[in-house]
Amino acid sequence: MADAGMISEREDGVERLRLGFWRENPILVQALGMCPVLAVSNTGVNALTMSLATTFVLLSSAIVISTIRGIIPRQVRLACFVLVIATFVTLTDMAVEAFALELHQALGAFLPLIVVNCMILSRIEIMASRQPISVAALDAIGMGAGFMLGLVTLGSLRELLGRGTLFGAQVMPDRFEPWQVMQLPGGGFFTLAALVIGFTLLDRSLKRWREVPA
Amino acid sequence: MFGLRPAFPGGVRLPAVERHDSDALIRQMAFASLLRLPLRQHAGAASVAVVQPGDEVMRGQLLARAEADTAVPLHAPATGRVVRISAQPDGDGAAVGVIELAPAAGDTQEEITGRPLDPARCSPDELLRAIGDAGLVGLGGEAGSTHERLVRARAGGARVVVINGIEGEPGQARVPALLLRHGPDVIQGLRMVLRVLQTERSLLAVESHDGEAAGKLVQTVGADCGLTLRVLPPRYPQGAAGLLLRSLASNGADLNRAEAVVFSLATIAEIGRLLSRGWVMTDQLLTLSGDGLDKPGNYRVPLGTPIAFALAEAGARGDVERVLLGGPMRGKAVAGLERPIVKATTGLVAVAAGSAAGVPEPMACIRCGDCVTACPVQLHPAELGLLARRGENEAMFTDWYLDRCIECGCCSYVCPSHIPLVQMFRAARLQQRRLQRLAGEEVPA
Amino acid sequence: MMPSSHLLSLRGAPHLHADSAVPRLMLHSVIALLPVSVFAVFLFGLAALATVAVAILACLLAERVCGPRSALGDGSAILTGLLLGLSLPPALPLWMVAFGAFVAVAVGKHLFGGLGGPAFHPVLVGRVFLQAAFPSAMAQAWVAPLAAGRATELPATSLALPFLTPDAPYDGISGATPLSALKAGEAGEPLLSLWLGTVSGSVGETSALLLLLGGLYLVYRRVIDWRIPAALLGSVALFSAVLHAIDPERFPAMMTALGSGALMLGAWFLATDPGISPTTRRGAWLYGLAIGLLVVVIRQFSGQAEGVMYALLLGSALTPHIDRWTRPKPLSEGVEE
Amino acid sequence: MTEQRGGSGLASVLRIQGVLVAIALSAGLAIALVHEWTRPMVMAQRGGLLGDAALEVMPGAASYRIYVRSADGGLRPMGDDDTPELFIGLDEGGHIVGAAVVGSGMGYADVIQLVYGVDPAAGRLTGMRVVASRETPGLGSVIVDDKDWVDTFTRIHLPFDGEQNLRNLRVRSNANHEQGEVDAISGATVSVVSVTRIISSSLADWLPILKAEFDELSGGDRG
Repeated sequence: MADAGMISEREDGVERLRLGFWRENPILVQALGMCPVLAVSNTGVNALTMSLATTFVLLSSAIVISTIRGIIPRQVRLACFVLVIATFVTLTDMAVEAFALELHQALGAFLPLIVVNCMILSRIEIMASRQPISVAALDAIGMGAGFMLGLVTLGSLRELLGRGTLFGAQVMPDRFEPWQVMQLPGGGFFTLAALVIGFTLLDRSLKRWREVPA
Repeated sequence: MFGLRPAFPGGVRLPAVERHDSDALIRQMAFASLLRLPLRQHAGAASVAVVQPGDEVMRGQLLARAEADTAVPLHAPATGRVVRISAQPDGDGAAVGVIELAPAAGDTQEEITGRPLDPARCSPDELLRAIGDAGLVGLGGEAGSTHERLVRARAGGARVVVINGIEGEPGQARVPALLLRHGPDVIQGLRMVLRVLQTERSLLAVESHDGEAAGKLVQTVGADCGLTLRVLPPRYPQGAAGLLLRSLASNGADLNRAEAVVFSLATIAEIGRLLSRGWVMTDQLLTLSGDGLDKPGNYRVPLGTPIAFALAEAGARGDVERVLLGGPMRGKAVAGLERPIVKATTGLVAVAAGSAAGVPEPMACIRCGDCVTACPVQLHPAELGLLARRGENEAMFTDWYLDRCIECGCCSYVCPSHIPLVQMFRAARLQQRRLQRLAGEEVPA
Repeated sequence: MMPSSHLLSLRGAPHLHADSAVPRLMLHSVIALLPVSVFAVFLFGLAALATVAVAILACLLAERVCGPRSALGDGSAILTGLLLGLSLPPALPLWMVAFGAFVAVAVGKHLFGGLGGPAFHPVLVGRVFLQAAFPSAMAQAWVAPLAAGRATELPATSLALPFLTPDAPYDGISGATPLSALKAGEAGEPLLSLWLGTVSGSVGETSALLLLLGGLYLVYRRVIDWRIPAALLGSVALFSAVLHAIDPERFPAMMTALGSGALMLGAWFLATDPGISPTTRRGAWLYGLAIGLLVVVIRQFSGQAEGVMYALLLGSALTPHIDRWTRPKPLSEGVEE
Repeated sequence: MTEQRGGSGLASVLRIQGVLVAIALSAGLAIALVHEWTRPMVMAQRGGLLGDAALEVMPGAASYRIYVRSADGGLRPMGDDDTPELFIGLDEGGHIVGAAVVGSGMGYADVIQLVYGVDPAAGRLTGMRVVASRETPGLGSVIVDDKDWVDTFTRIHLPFDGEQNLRNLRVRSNANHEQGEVDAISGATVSVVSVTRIISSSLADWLPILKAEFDELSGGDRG
């Protein structure tokens, strides 16, 4: 039924869920989708909205592509993927604009730009177009959660240091001097670098910790 | 300044040279009890021994014959007996034959006399042959066969003889000695070279601290052989021929670089001194310097004299820690004091303990570019140093022209981080030469 | 008696070395900055002293934490701290000073591989970080020159608790530096006090004259390449003179443009840092010219009153390219004998 | 690699096109449906943000009508796809009490969008609110946060030269509001100048239109 080129070994969905969240984390390990990561991670709310939107687009696209993976001709598969992804992005964009105009303004052009988020296209190409719906969906959820983990951590940190608040609530002392640079793209770069270092160290020590009893 | 400017790029200004009357002194050095004469003493092919162990030889007698174009004949520096002929490693580690000669004790050691030549009456070819037979090599550092060089210069149409009166290394004082003590020899030698090349034009270049001595010489005798004088501001390494020509050209000398041929003052003087008396090359004029000597100065040293003997004669103290063949900028530190003075030796420096100590640890390159400014051939030592540290020798040659390095040491001299740049370059070039030799040997096999 | 061979030390040529060494270069730079530092303390009192001292201490601490042990002695951390301290507003909370100094050395220097590694001047990295992180403090922490009581007490804002905004308001002199006053359309300082430096401004950026003298000292000592400040100041003079000729109303005169301490500090002490400037002489001219042009463009056509800092950053980004364009062509002829 | 699995060449091409067209059509349909559904909500929200600001800068206004410039240079009520350009303020009784114009231009960091109220008859501004900006927090953001400064815009008169031509507003410290001068704020030079420039250039565009149309509009309203 499917084109021979599209068939690959069936993966374990639960394993994919785990991998996407941690070991193959799209932001902290694979460094994918850096454009929205740096641009809209200035506050926790922005980061959360962005990652929810991205996860929604990824999950819906993965389900649709996985469903119709048998009829997509190999030669035009990219065109089909982009068509489906773009549709869901447009829907998301319109929905956010309708229900949360302020958020829509804060996220600016980056909401429509989810179309070109390389993480989505790569998951569709690697997983959704080759795996049954259940695996594709679990993978999308794992990756989306991983994306959210990275982005929300980044956004919270930047908001905390750059504004002294967390998801809009004041948490730092009243006279805290905000580090304005954290709100600028440059601060995004710093924080992301620090986060990647921290993640790598944490992952390494976790591994060591796990190996000790064994 | 004062209309004079060194006009080659880079170089360094070394501490100013002051001349004293004692600089013009030349002392004759005694014979050591054993002279060791390598069959290759210069840049060229080895010569072939014509004596056997046990032979009695007279001072000036032929010991080894030149067979290749680049070889020069070797003569006995002293009357005595050939003790042994053996193969020994030379400075670069290649084996070379060495004639060991024991000077006869109590002999008067007079030079055997050949036919004195007068440049005005000899044919150019006769003179050229005599220069070859005298075993002369370039005495300015390059040390190739003077005969071969003249042959090439004549074939290349050289029109101007440039006498290089610039000390190759700081601390040397051969130039004032030659100008003041060997003036007539310089003029005779110049006449002979001009005759061989059949040209009239010549030019003497000295640095300003020797300007006075050179002026005297040119005034008294130089005018009748068309010798003009150019005094240049001091700058190391102005003695390098290519840089000297650039300096001359931009200091107003009417000079076509393609037509010029450069001889060191010492070579010209030696041609005149030897040929006009019918002598051959048996000794070498050297400046022995350094703070490890009690009697530093110019010495006429018989070829084959062990370094240890020469140093002792110059009053070496016990605390000499390092001995350099040549001078402080380019000189090789010697490992063994038994090595002999040869035709290519240009100087000897004995460094006392303490002054050589405390070589600072190299620090990181701060990319100040001082080495780039100092490099007289306009290489990029900083970049080359980086490549050398990464072991990317290939790129040093293909992209950054290491093959053009003259190893003058300016980069290492100026580096504020004390990075041994030229030392690394030498190592890289040595390795490159070995690789090429390996590749070259594999082809015929 | 003669030494025996086995006692000889072997080492490759050259056996001479010029009298220049990295610590010596650093020492001369510090000496050149002393007059302006003394003047700063005279002008701003304890505030200047504390700012500079804290900056130096924080740099040393960062060097100790991030760098190799031996590097403390080369003097570069002290120089970085001194330069940074001099470039900051006097009443800046001291915790910000320390923070910026730490960023300068830890991020600006050691993240790029330590001495000789950074593509951007660590001082500029620290300064830009502070500017970006705490713009309102950096824009307001000025004090009036020669204020009474400056020798006995610190501005209240200096002593703010770490990471907190100071309780007391900043003095908030309107148009804190002479150039920003001009930019805002206020009357400029008289030319003489501008050059002498009896004006408000960063700790060590008030007296163009003293900085100029310090720079000339460095040139005299051959620590810096005179071409860089010459080209930089020359191009600022040229471009501002041209602009002033076009519209005297809008653009300040040449001597006013040159009389900025920040420009002098940048031209003589920051732009000349060997690590960020080109290695060739031709490159030095180009580099100075480009930075000068950027300074004028940023000052006159952007929101910034003073563009030296950003111009220097952009200029040092140009350095590798300038080095490639001006790479010397090796001489080809043989050079022996 | 040649594609042979899909049967004959022609059939394969047809299949490819068919699938593409099918997907595209379903995508278009989905988008159209959602657009229909969200459009009214979006329009309501959009008018809201600007409209709230407009009410604040027109003293006495309780509601407004939104207009845009028509192709012939006059005014027409805002359509579905337009962005608001001019608000005409109405009081409780439905009488016209003022006008608010939407202006935008480059600030220090990004585009500043603002609404300012103007009374063409009296020749003065009635208020100003910045609606969207990304000025440096703590510095340029005073154009939003500094209530005192924002309030001065209710007092600024339009500057006219001798021949009743509109001059540009200017920024000065110790400004004379009667002469069309705006107060400078130390540390926020660019943002302040930007706001002033945006209003000046917008006024130059709008004042003639407002003068010409205002009487007609109010007349029509009263009539």
